[in-house]
Amino acid sequence: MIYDITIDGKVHKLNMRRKENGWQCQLDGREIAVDAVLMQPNMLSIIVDGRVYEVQRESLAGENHVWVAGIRYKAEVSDPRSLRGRKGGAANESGPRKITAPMPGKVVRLLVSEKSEVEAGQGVMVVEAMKMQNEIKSPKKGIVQKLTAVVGAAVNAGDVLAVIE
Amino acid sequence: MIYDITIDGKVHKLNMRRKENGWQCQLDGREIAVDAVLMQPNMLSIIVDGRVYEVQRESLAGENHVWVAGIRYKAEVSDPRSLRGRKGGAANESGPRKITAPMPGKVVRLLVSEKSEVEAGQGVMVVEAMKMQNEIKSPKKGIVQKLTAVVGAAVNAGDVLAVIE
Amino acid sequence: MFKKILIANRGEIVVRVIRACHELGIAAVAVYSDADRAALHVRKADEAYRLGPAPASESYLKIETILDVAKKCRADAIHPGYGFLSENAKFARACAEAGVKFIGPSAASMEMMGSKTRARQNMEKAGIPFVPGTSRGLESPEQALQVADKIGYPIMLKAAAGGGGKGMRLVHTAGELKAALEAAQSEAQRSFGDSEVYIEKAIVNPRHIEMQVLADEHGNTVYLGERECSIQRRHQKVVEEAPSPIVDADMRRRMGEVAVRVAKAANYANAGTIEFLVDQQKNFYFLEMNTRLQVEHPVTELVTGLDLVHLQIHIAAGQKLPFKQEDVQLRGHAIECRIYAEDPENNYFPSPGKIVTLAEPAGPGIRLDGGIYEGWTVPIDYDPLLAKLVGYGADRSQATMRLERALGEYFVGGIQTNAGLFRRILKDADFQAGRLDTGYLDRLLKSSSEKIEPASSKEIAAIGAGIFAALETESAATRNDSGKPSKSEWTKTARAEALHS
Amino acid sequence: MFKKILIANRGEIVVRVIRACHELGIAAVAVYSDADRAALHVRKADEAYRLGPAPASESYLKIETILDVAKKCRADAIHPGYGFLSENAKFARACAEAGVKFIGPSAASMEMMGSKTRARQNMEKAGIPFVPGTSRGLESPEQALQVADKIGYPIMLKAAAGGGGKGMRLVHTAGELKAALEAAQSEAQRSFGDSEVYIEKAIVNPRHIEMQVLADEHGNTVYLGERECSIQRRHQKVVEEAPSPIVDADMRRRMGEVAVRVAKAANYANAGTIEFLVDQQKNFYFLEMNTRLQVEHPVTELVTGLDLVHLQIHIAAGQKLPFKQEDVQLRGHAIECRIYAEDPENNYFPSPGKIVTLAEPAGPGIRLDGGIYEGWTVPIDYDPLLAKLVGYGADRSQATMRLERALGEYFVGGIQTNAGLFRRILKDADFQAGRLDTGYLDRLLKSSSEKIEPASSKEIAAIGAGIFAALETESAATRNDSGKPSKSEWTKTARAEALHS
Repeated sequence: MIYDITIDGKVHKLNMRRKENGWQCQLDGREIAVDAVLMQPNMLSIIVDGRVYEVQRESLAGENHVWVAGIRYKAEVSDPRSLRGRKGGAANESGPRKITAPMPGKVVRLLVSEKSEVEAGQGVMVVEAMKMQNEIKSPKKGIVQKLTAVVGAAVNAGDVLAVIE
Repeated sequence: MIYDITIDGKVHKLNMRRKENGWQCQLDGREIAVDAVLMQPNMLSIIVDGRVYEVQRESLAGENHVWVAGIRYKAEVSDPRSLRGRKGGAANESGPRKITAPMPGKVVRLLVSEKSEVEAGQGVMVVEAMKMQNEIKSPKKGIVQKLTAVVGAAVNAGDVLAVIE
Repeated sequence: MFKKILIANRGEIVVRVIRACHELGIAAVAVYSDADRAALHVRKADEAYRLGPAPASESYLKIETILDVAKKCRADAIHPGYGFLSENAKFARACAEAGVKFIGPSAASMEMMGSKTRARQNMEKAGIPFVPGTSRGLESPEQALQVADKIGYPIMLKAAAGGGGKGMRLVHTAGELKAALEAAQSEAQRSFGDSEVYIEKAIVNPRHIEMQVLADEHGNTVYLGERECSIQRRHQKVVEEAPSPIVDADMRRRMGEVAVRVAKAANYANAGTIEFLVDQQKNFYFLEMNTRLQVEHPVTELVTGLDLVHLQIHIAAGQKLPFKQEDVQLRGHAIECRIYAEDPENNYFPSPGKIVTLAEPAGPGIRLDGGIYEGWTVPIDYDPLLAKLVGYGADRSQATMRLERALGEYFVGGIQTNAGLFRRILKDADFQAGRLDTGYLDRLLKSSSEKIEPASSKEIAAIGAGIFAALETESAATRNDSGKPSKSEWTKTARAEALHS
Repeated sequence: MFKKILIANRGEIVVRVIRACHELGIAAVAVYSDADRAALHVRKADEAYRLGPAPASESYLKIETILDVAKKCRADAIHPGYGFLSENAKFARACAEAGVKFIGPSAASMEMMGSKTRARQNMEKAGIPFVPGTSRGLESPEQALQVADKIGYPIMLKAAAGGGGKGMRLVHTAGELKAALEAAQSEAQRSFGDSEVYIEKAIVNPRHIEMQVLADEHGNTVYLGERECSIQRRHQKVVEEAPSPIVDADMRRRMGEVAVRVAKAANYANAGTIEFLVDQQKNFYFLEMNTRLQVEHPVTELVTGLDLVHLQIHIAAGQKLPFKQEDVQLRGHAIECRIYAEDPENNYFPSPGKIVTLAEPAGPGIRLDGGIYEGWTVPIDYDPLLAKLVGYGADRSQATMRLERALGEYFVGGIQTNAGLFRRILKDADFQAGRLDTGYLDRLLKSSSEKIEPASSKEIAAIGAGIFAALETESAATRNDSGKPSKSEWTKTARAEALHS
């Protein structure tokens, strides 16, 4: 199997095939023998050259993460031969940007109105969760094109709250 | 739904229907309102009249168990309307009795031979597991009709080791 | 002794109190809101009763509903935990009137300590050292200017009914004072329905050190040593330890004796905590008294070998303290980390949701007081404290190393936690040297944080992600054979490959 | 200090030592057999290397393979754990020759203590009280009869190389002696390759109490208090505690001083344990010395506040003991339960297999040293110890209650454990009164055991079973819609109903 794997924004080429006790991997051209056992549904034990690693995975707000040695990495896996693997990509810095809810909560206050101008980092609204009020900031300088959030409404992680043009 | 439920050998009639937050149960004719939530795949939290119970289930060597408050109960559930629910039943005390392996292990010694006579409680063979040698005893007085166990062979829990006639 | 105790709270502290009840042979009753039917504190209780909908105002703060449950289930005492109704004198009084023993001080003691100005007035009478300033609400901006001039800038404006940093303003010059006073008063009015604000001299880079006291209902009061609680974010404690790295036996005795005088002046019974500000010359000033069990009580339990909740229950049952001051001996060192559901990489936003994976540390010198389990969904309605991880060792360095080891074993998957923050603190040179004050954590968080990671971690992350994808491809292929669509989001394209190739 | 330690063992003790290494900043290397690739001790290590197939003789007992791994990965020390090679003088010597520090005593000390008769000869010279009898192997039945006559029946025949009850016979009369001697000698020959058997006076209903010692390589030796280990089944310890309910300060000092003399006579370094038999008049007799860390070391750690594995490592690195005898202070009480994979309801047969569900206790006063996790398959190849659950409290009764509480929180589903046995012991009046001897557990197990169960438990079991069945019926119906057959064995007939009705 061949994958393009993006770890914290950097793309790695991984070519792997099954072998006894694990996988023979070619990572960015380098051969690595990997002894791997799935110990729990989301936990792999990996031994490479005698070194032991536990790799945990989780999905959170639409992102896939892997954890190694207490550090979280954003991970995207795609098959270079598939069409789906090619499309998409990061949002364009210069186009409109969606502001999404970073966690489930309740919109308690809007700090700007539609069509108003905002600076990068300026507070756009306040979402409350777990007894804490959290200011949601604009990712860029621009105009508030759309403000879908409504005061008092419950939101889920990933819901679009506003669009900045 | 109507079930015949056998707990440690005693049969109970359970008639249950869904209601808000749980089930309305009729157990052996008595009405019981049950607030039940499946918290983990094998664990139910039950509240009856304010009393809290955790019910764990497990399957072990072909038997189903439920645990309540640290006590294990053998549990069989059957539908009185189904054919399968009626057949089966405990082995007849007076007929031939199978001796099955109580745990996985290795047969290390036979203590009797085929066709020999054994007393109830007499050792028939020794099975080793986890560094301990465990004598498997005859459940009844009789003749060793068949000795399927072979010295040195690995056995799994539930495997038939011998039949006493 | 009580036969049945109702615990009017939620989360880890209820689990803590249930354990104490079970250890004393007492039945434990939990209460829950609709958001908490599946919570750990309900699972662990002997009995549990619904209070109402998720908002605390409709459940955990409903005095009458809670007392109704207590009467119905015949609980003979109520433990209030911390937060919610724990420092509510009205609740304590209502319990007394309902004939249910409130496990804590009297309503009168609570009221005396509930208002900071009233507490200061009483402490003044008792000759307790406190931060210079007024002990009464300010009547005018002019009075404020006079007082501030006398004690010298910087000064601190504080709401009498305050807490959690609300109604508080730091003022550096006379010019800022008037506006700050107005702002503090209006914030105090909004937050507590009481605009009373007073002045304290601002202590620069103070430590926050508190003293645990314990008093029975027969006039015996002892202190159980201090806790260093200077590591805070947004006035919220994050790491606490006992003993404090700067308190020696003499200072402990002096602080402890003051704390006992405070408690006696308040006619205090049960467990309580006297908070002090400590300046750089190690002068200590009375700040306030918390009239309940503290979140961080485990560190005191570990160094004294005592169980504070057992003792609270014994005291509430009318028993005398089973030991004297000279019997209290400290041994070793304990450090507590408050594990919150919040995302350190994302501005510490709260992170409720389903705990998909949970691996918890154990072994020598580790105590974990948790309120969570694998498969549980952390609700959005309450405070984000998930668990308290405490490391104990023969000395501070062993406690630190054990805690670090335990953090390495801890994994909460599906939601984010602040566990990574503690690793950073424990590795920090200032922390290790005990150079702490209430500004410590903000400074640490502002300093650049390099991810401490072995060179190979990223490679392993890539390989791991690839293997997860490959395993899913294989099992998706199997599942597709049986006609069932697979649902995982892990690798859409990986599955696409399995189907196309 | 060492940079990397290889732990030549498996299971919970390896996890225990790995934790100590991490707390000291030392890399930890695990080794494993084919049956243990997925074991917890491999997961927790920094490095792990395969030794060979499952049988211990082809893996954990392979001295050369282990030393090869140590050299290859550049480990500078080896911790042997307990069992396997831990008391193997040949292994200790091989380590020394390979330039890898063995964390334990010298091969010479081990050899002196490895043969019980040799140990008795040496202790005789050092003036240590031991059970009357011979200190040399019996040469003939006639000699045995003479000695037995002199010391008086009942007497005990014991294998010099013995352990685990093998080659042991209790003899009540002269008439039985000759046959018993032959049987003991031939069993000793079979089990240890050494038929040497000696005589000891049989102590009726003795207690088994042992004393922990610690010696550095500079001649400093201290004792760390005793452990009461009288609760045994088949000569296997099941429950241990510290301190012993019958040992007071004076007796502790006397036993401790004897233990130190024993250690000094053996030129002992590192952690070791001197086992004593104690008769009903509290006379104590040297029995043997265990030249390694004991399974039950945590109870000593909890009451002394020391970490024995840290200290073992420091000592092996050549450091001096960081404290003196008078600094060792006991506080509180600790009791350990050995959780075995065995089925108390089925004649204590071993119960290996997959751990489907695992709920572990935590909270105040609870230490859990485990070697298992949910989803792991306990192999059939090794000893059935899964974990050690230890309760600590201010006194024996608090430790007992906490342990009972923790056992209530413990659940291992999919395999059987002896957890229920401990509840029975902890509730037993003789246990609670401290009336223990090595016959205690057999007596308890012979006495009738009523299941202590609330009246409602059976009903709840029935309702729970019904709900599990109903939930499966519902989800089976859903799955069947999608064409996938369901596989569960829980309720065949329940599913039948769903399809037919």
